Amino acid sequence: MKKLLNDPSAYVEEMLAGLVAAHPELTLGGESGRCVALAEPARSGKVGIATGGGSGHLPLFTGYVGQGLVDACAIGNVFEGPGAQSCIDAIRAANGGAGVLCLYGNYGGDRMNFDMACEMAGMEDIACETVLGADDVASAVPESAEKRRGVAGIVLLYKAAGAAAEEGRDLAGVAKAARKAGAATRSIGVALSPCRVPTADAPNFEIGADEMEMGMGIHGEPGIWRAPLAAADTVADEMLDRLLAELSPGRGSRVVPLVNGLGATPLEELFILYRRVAERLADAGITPVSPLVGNFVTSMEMAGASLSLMVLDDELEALIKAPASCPFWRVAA
Amino acid sequence: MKKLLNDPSAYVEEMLAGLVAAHPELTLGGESGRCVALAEPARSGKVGIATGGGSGHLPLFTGYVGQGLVDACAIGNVFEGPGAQSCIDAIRAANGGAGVLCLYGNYGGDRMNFDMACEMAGMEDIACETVLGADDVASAVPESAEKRRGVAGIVLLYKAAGAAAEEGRDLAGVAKAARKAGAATRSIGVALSPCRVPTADAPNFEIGADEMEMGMGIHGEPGIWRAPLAAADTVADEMLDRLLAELSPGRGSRVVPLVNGLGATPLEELFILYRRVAERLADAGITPVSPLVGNFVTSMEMAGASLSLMVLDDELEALIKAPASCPFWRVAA
Amino acid sequence: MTMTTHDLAGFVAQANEAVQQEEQRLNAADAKLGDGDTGSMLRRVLAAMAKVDVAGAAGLSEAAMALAQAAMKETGSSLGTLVATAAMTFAKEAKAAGNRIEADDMGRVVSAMCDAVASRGRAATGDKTVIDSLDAIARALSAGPATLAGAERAARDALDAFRALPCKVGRARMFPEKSTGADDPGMLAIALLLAQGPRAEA
Amino acid sequence: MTMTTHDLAGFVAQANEAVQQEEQRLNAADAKLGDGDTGSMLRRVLAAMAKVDVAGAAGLSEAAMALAQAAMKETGSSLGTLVATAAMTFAKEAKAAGNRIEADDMGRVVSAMCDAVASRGRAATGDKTVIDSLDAIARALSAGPATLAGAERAARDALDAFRALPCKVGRARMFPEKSTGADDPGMLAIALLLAQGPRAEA
Ligand SMILES: Nc1ncnc2c1ncn2[C@@H]1O[C@H](COP(=O)(O)OP(=O)(O)O)[C@@H](O)[C@H]1O
Ligand SMILES: Nc1ncnc2c1ncn2[C@@H]1O[C@H](COP(=O)(O)OP(=O)(O)O)[C@@H](O)[C@H]1O
Ligand SMILES: [Mg+2]
Ligand SMILES: [Mg+2]
Ligand SMILES: [Mg+2]
Ligand SMILES: [Mg+2]
Repeated sequence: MKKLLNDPSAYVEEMLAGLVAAHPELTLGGESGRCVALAEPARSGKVGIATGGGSGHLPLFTGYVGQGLVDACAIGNVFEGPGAQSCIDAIRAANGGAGVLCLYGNYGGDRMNFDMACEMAGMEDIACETVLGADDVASAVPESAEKRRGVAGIVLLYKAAGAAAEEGRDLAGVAKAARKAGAATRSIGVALSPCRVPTADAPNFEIGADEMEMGMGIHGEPGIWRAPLAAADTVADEMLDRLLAELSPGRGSRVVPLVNGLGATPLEELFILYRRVAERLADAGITPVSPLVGNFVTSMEMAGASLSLMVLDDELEALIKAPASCPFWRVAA
Repeated sequence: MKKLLNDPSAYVEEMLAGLVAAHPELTLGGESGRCVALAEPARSGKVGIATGGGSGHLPLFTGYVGQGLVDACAIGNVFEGPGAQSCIDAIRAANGGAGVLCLYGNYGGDRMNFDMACEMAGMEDIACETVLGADDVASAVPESAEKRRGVAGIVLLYKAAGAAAEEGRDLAGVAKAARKAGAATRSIGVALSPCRVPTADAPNFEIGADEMEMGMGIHGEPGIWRAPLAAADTVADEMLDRLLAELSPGRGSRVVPLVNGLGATPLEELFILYRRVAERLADAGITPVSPLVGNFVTSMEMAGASLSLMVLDDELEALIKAPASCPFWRVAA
Repeated sequence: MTMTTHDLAGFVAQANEAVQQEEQRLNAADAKLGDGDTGSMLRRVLAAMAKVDVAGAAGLSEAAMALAQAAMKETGSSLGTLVATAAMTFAKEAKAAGNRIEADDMGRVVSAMCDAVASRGRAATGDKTVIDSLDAIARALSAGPATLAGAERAARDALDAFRALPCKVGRARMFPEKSTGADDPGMLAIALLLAQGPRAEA
Repeated sequence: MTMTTHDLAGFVAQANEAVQQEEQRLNAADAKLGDGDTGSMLRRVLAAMAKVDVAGAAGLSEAAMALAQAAMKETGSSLGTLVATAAMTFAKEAKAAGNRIEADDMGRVVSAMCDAVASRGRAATGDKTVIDSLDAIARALSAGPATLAGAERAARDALDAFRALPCKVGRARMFPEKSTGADDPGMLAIALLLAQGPRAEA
């Protein structure tokens, strides 16, 4: 887990400098200096969408600032929530006068800091709503689904909420669309190897040479079980079964499948997983819509993958298919 | 280097099945069963572009089949050239009656098999031209530049040739544009860790825990030198210096910089490298145009990066900026 | 005895020294069920707080506010944000008290900090978090004598009492069988950082 | 003595057995300056060739053509493609000779194979590749006696003679100082696979 970096404590600042240099459509600013927004200011009258989270997950979070997606992003240190100042910076940048939806993953630090920022925003008369990504079925039992962490599924929530905002819905309407998207989305991941946080001198967890851990958190938090590394089809089945058990899409349903790489797993292997997912969905009479296979949400150089499913109705399907574009994802018109 | 796979010997077949399942705009076929092409057949009258190469480098090669890029791709086993049958399959699929440019990396096996396929194509009255990607400055001295291997720079050649074909140029014109793009492009890579070929039970090379190897080949062939892992800025400088020394773009020149991840290096670190590249280019009075930062050409889960530069004139700049789209890259209209 | 900005500076300096000793132990406690960063994060946060010119501040409230801001700038992690919340609450209390906090006020002050942390963290006593430590400390200080030694003892007793109970917040709640018998990293941090603190009266 | 499809099948079977012994040695030779796959690739290619029903083919030419196709289907690597090229050239020669190849024809046949490989590989004698082995074998067989033992000796002698010279093709040419003194993996493969082959006259 060797790293190409200069000063570990400058990792995030230097990464952001490179990001905005490579993407002139993005701008870095705010009082915190930790807010990425579209260089062209938020369209007046459109509901803004602010997100944020720790660094180390690119393209998440910053990479989804774009048309039809997210308007601004607060950036934390590696694997730590964004500070309250960067959260209010993102809310202000996203604000086009019609209020701001704060849409981010359900992690303690992130929530606390966005809560503080929303309180400040209230004092500035910026109306805020909050929707949390909480798609990781491995992070709490279904009965406490509200306690679940957010993982790769948030990308689909960005897409749905972003399209709703682009359509001109009001804040309550955009928040409703995001909540509906969240209710329809579940994820689970499998980790094969650890990663190393730049300031640490050791990997963030240990795992046997022939082991994998199902449901492990994206920061290396323990998962549901650890077992010998299984065949890709077995891993795909295990993940899919858990998601289908919760979402129970019937024959004839339409779902968005997202096979996501955690960092070091080759795209080739994500396609091998997707092959099985597509096969199984076909067997169950479920139609995959706009499938996504790639590195959408990573944990630095962790090896492994996650699977997300979003069950569509007509409204969600239209939102998912609406045009959008950001540095790392695009849906053509 | 744990892998998510089923049978190692089915790796390529299963990967391709997943790829075309996830991308219905692509189709897998040919007599070899190892040819990926646009589902919508090549536009009649347009010069076709066929490429090909070994697997294990996604998004290269298959991922660049798309509008304004490549029409068809021959697929070899992991790190082996494509067989002659898949090469002729790709040439046939790319053929829209105006001839086919075979554009691929300068590797022995790839060249031999495309040569055979071009001989067969000649018997079928398909006119073929060949242009080889040979951008890796570490793989031969400037005096034998024609012997150099192709690495990430080929993506820029696809873009230039694809745009020229889209414009309606004839075969000679498209080949000329590709050659001009090649002459203007240089790359160099740095490897930090090995990868493992699915059928092997050990990594493809060994490297010390604190070492990096400058100029190492994408299959793990020895590079220019091996040294203790340096700071990102030092690595960027070393790569940039070698490219600038060969290309010698003057003050006021315009270049496309491509910072490419080899697989396991986080996007964050590619941006840290790009930050320095952008700084250095600015100091040299060189303007970066359409910079690319991401995983464009990989070696499975190898850690490391490569830097490519293409020096632009008006013609190349127009070709680079022309609209294009494929599963892994898009240039907006 | 009235609390001064010097007392506050001394408290931060001691905690900063302590965390340098205890970093790995805290990381290890967090690694059992969390992401293993409690110690390293606290070390960074306390280093940033220790750089604040606390003793030179205009008053207790300004000093505490500067500490809160330093913590907030350094991290957006759960515990770091709660540390900042606690410092901000101290600042508010000090301001309301005209910058004069007596030892006998400390029970009430820590109780206010506990409430603020619970509300920010959306958690409650009994969840096995720093809230339970703060709650125990507030009760001990209110019962008197209001000394740092008493606070330390309360934090240790709370740590011991909660060890056998399951954790109810964060990812750790997924594994009641694993959290039972293990120290909550935040509670452990409070006990360890107070233990190394100055033994003088607060 | 006239060569039969049985002789060809036996030759392939022996080479297939030999490569299973020598896989790692060939990989190691390639790993010095190349990508370290010569042995594993050849093992796969020869296994595919060994599955062909060579002895049951209609004639020598058909048998060799089936071998070439099996190799081509299996790999697009440099050496694998050259093996296929050589087999295809053998097929062409056999066809031209009405499927009758005598021991005394073998010098001419291998010389044709050598030319085809050189033209496909765009390399020449002296570059330190399999071309130099084929060239040496062709010359030895032409000079007579045309035996497999003679071919093996020629391959070994070529390997020994070229060891001290620098490699001039592929990535290895970048490191003349490293390739000097090292065996070319392709030349080594020919020597090892012939060495384990049947000692009967070709
Ligand atoms: N919502 C919360 N309410 C109260 N305390 C909390 C909360 N979340 C975390 N904590 C405390 O913080 C500690 C974990 O801190 P830390 O590891 O720094 O946070 P993170 O979860 O961001 O990595 C826990 O042991 C607990 O005492
Ligand atoms: N262009 C060429 N002409 C002749 N022989 C070649 C050529 N390229 C490679 N070879 C032979 O093939 C051997 C390398 O084979 P192998 O490792 O299988 O190929 P690859 O380079 O595709 O990995 C070399 O040692 C050399 O003898
Ligand atoms: Mg954390
Ligand atoms: Mg090879
Ligand atoms: Mg933690
Ligand atoms: Mg090789």
